[in-house]
Amino acid sequence: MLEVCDLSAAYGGPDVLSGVSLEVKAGETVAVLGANTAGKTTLLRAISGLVPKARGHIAFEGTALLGRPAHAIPDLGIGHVPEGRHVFPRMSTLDNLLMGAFCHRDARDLTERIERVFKLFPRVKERQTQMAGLMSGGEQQMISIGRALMGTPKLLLLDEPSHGLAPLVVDELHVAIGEINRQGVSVLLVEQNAMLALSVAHRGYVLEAGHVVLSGTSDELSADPGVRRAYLGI
Amino acid sequence: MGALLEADAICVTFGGLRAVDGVSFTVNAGEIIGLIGPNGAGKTTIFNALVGLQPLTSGFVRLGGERVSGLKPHRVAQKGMTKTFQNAALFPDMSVVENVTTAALLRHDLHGARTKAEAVLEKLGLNGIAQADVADLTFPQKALVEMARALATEPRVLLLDEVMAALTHSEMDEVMEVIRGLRAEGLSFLVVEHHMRAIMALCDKLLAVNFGRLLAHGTPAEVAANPQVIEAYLGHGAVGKEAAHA
Amino acid sequence: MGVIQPLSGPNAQFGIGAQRGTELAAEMINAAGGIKALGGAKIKLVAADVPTPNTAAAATQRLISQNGVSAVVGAFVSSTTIAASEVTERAGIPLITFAFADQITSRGYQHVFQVSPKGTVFGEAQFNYATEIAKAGGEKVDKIAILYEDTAYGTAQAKGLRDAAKKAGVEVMLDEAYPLGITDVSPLVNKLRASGAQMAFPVSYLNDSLLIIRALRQQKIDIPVVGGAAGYIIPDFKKGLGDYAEGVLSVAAASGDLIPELAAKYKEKHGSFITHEAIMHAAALDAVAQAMEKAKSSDPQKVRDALATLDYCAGFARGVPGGCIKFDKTGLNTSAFPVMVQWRGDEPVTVYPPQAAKAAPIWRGKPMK
Amino acid sequence: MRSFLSPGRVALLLFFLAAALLPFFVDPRGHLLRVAAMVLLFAAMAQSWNVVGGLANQISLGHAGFFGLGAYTSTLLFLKLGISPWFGLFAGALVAGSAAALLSIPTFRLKGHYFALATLAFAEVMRVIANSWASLTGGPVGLSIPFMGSQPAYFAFRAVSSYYWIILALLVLVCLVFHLLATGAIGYRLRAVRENENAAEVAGIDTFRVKLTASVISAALTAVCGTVFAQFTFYFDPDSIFALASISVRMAMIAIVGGLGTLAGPILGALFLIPLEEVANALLSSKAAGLSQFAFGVILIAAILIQPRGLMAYWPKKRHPAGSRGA
Amino acid sequence: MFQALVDGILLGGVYGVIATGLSLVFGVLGVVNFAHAEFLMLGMYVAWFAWRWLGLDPMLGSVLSFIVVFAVGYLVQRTLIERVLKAPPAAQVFLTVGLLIVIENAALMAFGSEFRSVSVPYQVEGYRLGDIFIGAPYLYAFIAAIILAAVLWLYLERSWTGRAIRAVAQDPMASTLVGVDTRRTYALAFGLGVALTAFGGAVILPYITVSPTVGGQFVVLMFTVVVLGGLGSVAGALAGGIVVGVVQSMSTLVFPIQLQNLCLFVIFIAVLALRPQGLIKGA
Repeated sequence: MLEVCDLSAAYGGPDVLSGVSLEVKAGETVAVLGANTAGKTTLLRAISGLVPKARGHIAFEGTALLGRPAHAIPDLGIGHVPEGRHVFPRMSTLDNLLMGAFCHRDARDLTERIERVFKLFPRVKERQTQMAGLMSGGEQQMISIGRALMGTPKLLLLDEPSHGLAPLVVDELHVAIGEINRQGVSVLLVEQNAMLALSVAHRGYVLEAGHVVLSGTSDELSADPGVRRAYLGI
Repeated sequence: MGALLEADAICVTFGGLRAVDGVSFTVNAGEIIGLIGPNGAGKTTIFNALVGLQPLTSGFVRLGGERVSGLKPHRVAQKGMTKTFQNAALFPDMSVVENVTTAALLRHDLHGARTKAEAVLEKLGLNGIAQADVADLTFPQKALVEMARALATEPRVLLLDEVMAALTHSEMDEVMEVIRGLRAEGLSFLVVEHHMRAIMALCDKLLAVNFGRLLAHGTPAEVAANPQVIEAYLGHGAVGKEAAHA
Repeated sequence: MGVIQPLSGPNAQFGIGAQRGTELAAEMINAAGGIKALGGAKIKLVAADVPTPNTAAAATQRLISQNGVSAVVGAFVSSTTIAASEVTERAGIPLITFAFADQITSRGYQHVFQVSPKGTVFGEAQFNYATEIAKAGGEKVDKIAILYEDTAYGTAQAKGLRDAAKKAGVEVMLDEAYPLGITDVSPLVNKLRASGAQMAFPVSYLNDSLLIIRALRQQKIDIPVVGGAAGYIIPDFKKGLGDYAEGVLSVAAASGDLIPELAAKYKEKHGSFITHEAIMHAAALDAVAQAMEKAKSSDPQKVRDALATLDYCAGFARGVPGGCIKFDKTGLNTSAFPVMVQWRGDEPVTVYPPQAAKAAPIWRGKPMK
Repeated sequence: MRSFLSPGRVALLLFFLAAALLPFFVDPRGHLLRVAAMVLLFAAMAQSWNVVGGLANQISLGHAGFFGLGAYTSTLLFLKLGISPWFGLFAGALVAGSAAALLSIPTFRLKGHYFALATLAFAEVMRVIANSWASLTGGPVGLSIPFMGSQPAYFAFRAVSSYYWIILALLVLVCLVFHLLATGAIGYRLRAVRENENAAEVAGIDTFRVKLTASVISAALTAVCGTVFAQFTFYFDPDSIFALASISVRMAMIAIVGGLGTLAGPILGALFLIPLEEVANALLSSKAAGLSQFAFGVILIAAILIQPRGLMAYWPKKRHPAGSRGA
Repeated sequence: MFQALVDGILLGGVYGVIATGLSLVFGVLGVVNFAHAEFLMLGMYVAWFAWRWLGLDPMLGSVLSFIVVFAVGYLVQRTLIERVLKAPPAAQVFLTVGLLIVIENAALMAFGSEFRSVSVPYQVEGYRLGDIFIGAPYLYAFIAAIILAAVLWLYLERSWTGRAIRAVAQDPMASTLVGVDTRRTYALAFGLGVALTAFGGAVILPYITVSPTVGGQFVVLMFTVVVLGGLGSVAGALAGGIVVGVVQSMSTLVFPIQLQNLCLFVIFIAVLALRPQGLIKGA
């Protein structure tokens, strides 16, 4: 479904990604792990067309993505939940969700799509008229994911969804991500929280300083002492 | 009081959100203390609060027994505490030596500051790139130059915010060697670092934070074995059933 | 001959009118054979745009040293003229202007000539003529309002008004300056209404004059308004106000009906009636030409001397009330006096004082004898 | 900076030499010399602006306020108390410097657009005060420098060349001050503040004091230019001396077109723009009103779009010509 | 007193709409458009010519002003402003200042310097409520301004493009991620911003004259309104407009009219210094 081949990227300075290759198959959840500056976020941004200087090859269902304007990518069926959530702070929850369907603004089933999001995140429904910027981090994360789902993506890019959230909320999200995947959406999940990510994902890649250093199924990676060492130094 | 740096129940609130919530700790002369915690735990906010970039909502910071909370950062620097920035906030239109000279002006006239800057660069092994434009530096070089700039203010306590991010293992070893050398001269450090390997090897003590609160403190081994810390890092499930979260 | 006028910026409208006057005068002199004493030499105009006083000094200097002008005519705006005169005086070049701030000829300068009466004299006339007309109409005025824009011209004329009112024992109920380019005059009109004044004397350029008249009409205030030249007597006043212009009185330095044949020529050329700034600047140019005839030279110093002793009562000088140009020691035209004009149809008509009037004034709709 | 005679310095010295020799080759009372004097004066004004605009990267649109304060202070001292403008010059600098210090208190936190707006309003306040306070300032009529022949002790001369020398000396002085500021300790601090205020604070720099110093010096120099301008043009009024377009913006524009934050930038900018404007005025103003100003605006836009770093960017140089990257 | 209050509110409503455009441009593009008042002037000229040639009342001509100036603004954004969106503030400030000079002088060359004014029947009419007089043109302009403000609010709140404009203002990156073309939205917002101001210019034409320099009279006023309401806040600009109108009107009760603007400037600097985010917070 998604194929990334020999991807390199830089923001003016030295390469942040160099020669990264990975793939996501239909129906899969794939985790990308790595330390803070390993290049995980850049990888997702490159897929979404936000890194103008990316080189290499990215294909989604056979369509080449590099060189395509960023705003034309969601329409292909890729939803991106950015790091730091990036909800529209001075819009209501409902307007935030509606913006997610911007590519499909003429679609008739908008109410149904909203209902589906509400079903996934009942808490969002309770607070649908509130300004998104005033809500808690967890709620914002749910809005951000819900917004991406409004575009009925085939592939969902999730960038650090558990970042800075309380454990209970992380649990909730974790369940939701599994549910989304079960509904047939492929997921590419970037996480620092390695164990959480691997517990949801089928497979995973470990990035270090812009390179893929390890890859394998979730079980393989969970058992790998290298992963533990990379995170805790033990 | 023996402690060189003392944080006493410091709190920082951003519009209702408690980013730092009653954190207390001390740093003694010649100590290297590590500050660890997942992203968004409040580490950088703690640093900013210590040096005066971020006003405290409550609590105190004392340096050498003297209260420094409430002072502007340049006054704190004059008292002997400064920090580096997470993404190397160098002055981009200046050369390396100019960057360092600017900071050395805190305690020297222009001529003295130049001499001081050269000495600091020499000490960090950066004299080869003294005349280079900072825009042309690699990331590790930038981190070192920023450390040099901070050292040029002749601090007693230096706060390092992820200087080793994106360094290779051998580069990391070099930087750690430099830090140890400086400690031998009596300088104290508080370091935020993601590379646990470096932190474990470098620090005398660790402070672990999450959600703006202190989770644990103690020797690196103690802290690394603390179930709460492991959970904060790896997510629960990683430590098994015994780690029921509170 | 140098001509400096504001051709761009907020006063461009007046500058362009004034420049057309000087062009007409020059054409007529040239058509009549140029300066005869200099073998029929033609007058050549060198124009410069001086939108602000800052540019005036530089432009005047350029005319003097690059173009070697014998004299400079202009500018309409008082402050610009003062700036230019500082240069001409130091260079020993005569400057003839219509601008009427008092300072122009009160500095003891030798090379500055003012063809019009001073601003304070205008203010006095505005007050005196109006009260006299009112008196003839059977109305005694003892409370007035003065509204003026805070420019050199406005403040000078307001001072004349104030002093004249004091002399006549008339109470000034409202004495208010407002910034040039005021966008909303309703506070002004509110104050006017509250003041209980019987007559209002606004001194302003066009924008504000339109706003004031309209606001008065909106609020149904029928206090007579006696304008202070500038905005009140140019074609656009009528264009802007339409029928509401009819009957509005204003003081003026000159009026086309004093020189009907020259006014007709101007109208033929430009399609609108000749404004007082056009007449006065034409007269100024005419006076310089006469001075050259008299001096038989175009040397600035000799032209200046000839101007100082000039007594010229023909051509465009007849358009200046009093009919002559004759300067006193300070450079002020002694024979000139302001007139009162009143809008009749598309043009203002001279209605006061009687020795210059072409028609009787109308006071509150009733014609006077 | 190692060798004293770098090509840049040689060019600058040659420029000053040529400027010093100019009066011997042109008519000493003529227009050309007047234009040349204006070039030098505007270069000095732009250089004064450059201290704040270039070194501290604070975009001021209100320097006409200081310029006018200088002109008014010296002229009023002379007219009311008979004090020579030579002393008035320093008094004006003092008044403008104090005004800058006062203005710094509410504006020092502001950056970019906000700072530009606040300074713009400051100059407008000055203009309104000068216009309304007629008993002191003469109001909208403006002030004339009385004509009294040649009296060097009172800053009055017959020949344009005398003013020219004074203005040239002023330019040299302003450039010297700029150079000392740029290369001295405060220059380091200013550049640091410009590039990253937080990092500068942490590196021990009192950012408020640094900015205050720069703006006071800049204002004082601008005021001196104002006094000289008043003496040179003999007349000014509130609208023209506090003008946004013809003073504040032009000062900034000359520095920007020449090269923001560089020593030679304002000189280059003035050499390029002032004669261009003069030619445009002489050729175009009688043809179509507004054309010369229009051209002026087009040049400004073109300069920003084509080379935001100014003409100095075309000067071959080994390293960065301290650009205008802000934080 | 009440008279001044009513005058101030009537005036302020129009100021609000005029300044809303400026605020919208800043809010979405992050550019302070120093040339904004020049689009007011253009709007006034369009309405004037519509009155002269087509016999349209300026209240109707304002729609034409809106459309024409929108097109001009869209083009200006795509050709000029777009190129400095990421440039340092200095470049943005001077680009728009250059634009100001160019537009003003282009108008001077095209239209001449004379003051033009429309004449419409209600121009000299007024209403009387007890002791309070309301000039008809002021009232009509106020009503037009309120209607436009309501339409704008509906557009921004309810339409897809309106929502997209708000989204881009709040988070351009996230907007791109949901498929909004930010470049197009920027141009749309700029066009809309200048068109709003042009509309405001057209509806005040019955009580004001237009000339190439008319923009200069509104520059500081506009910025005061916007800074008061919080740069970038549309609702704030409307409220700020009313506040400025009332302050301006009330200040004349105490101070000479000459100092009317001085009061504004002092407020302006004080607000910038104390609360640069504006006094009135809003969406």
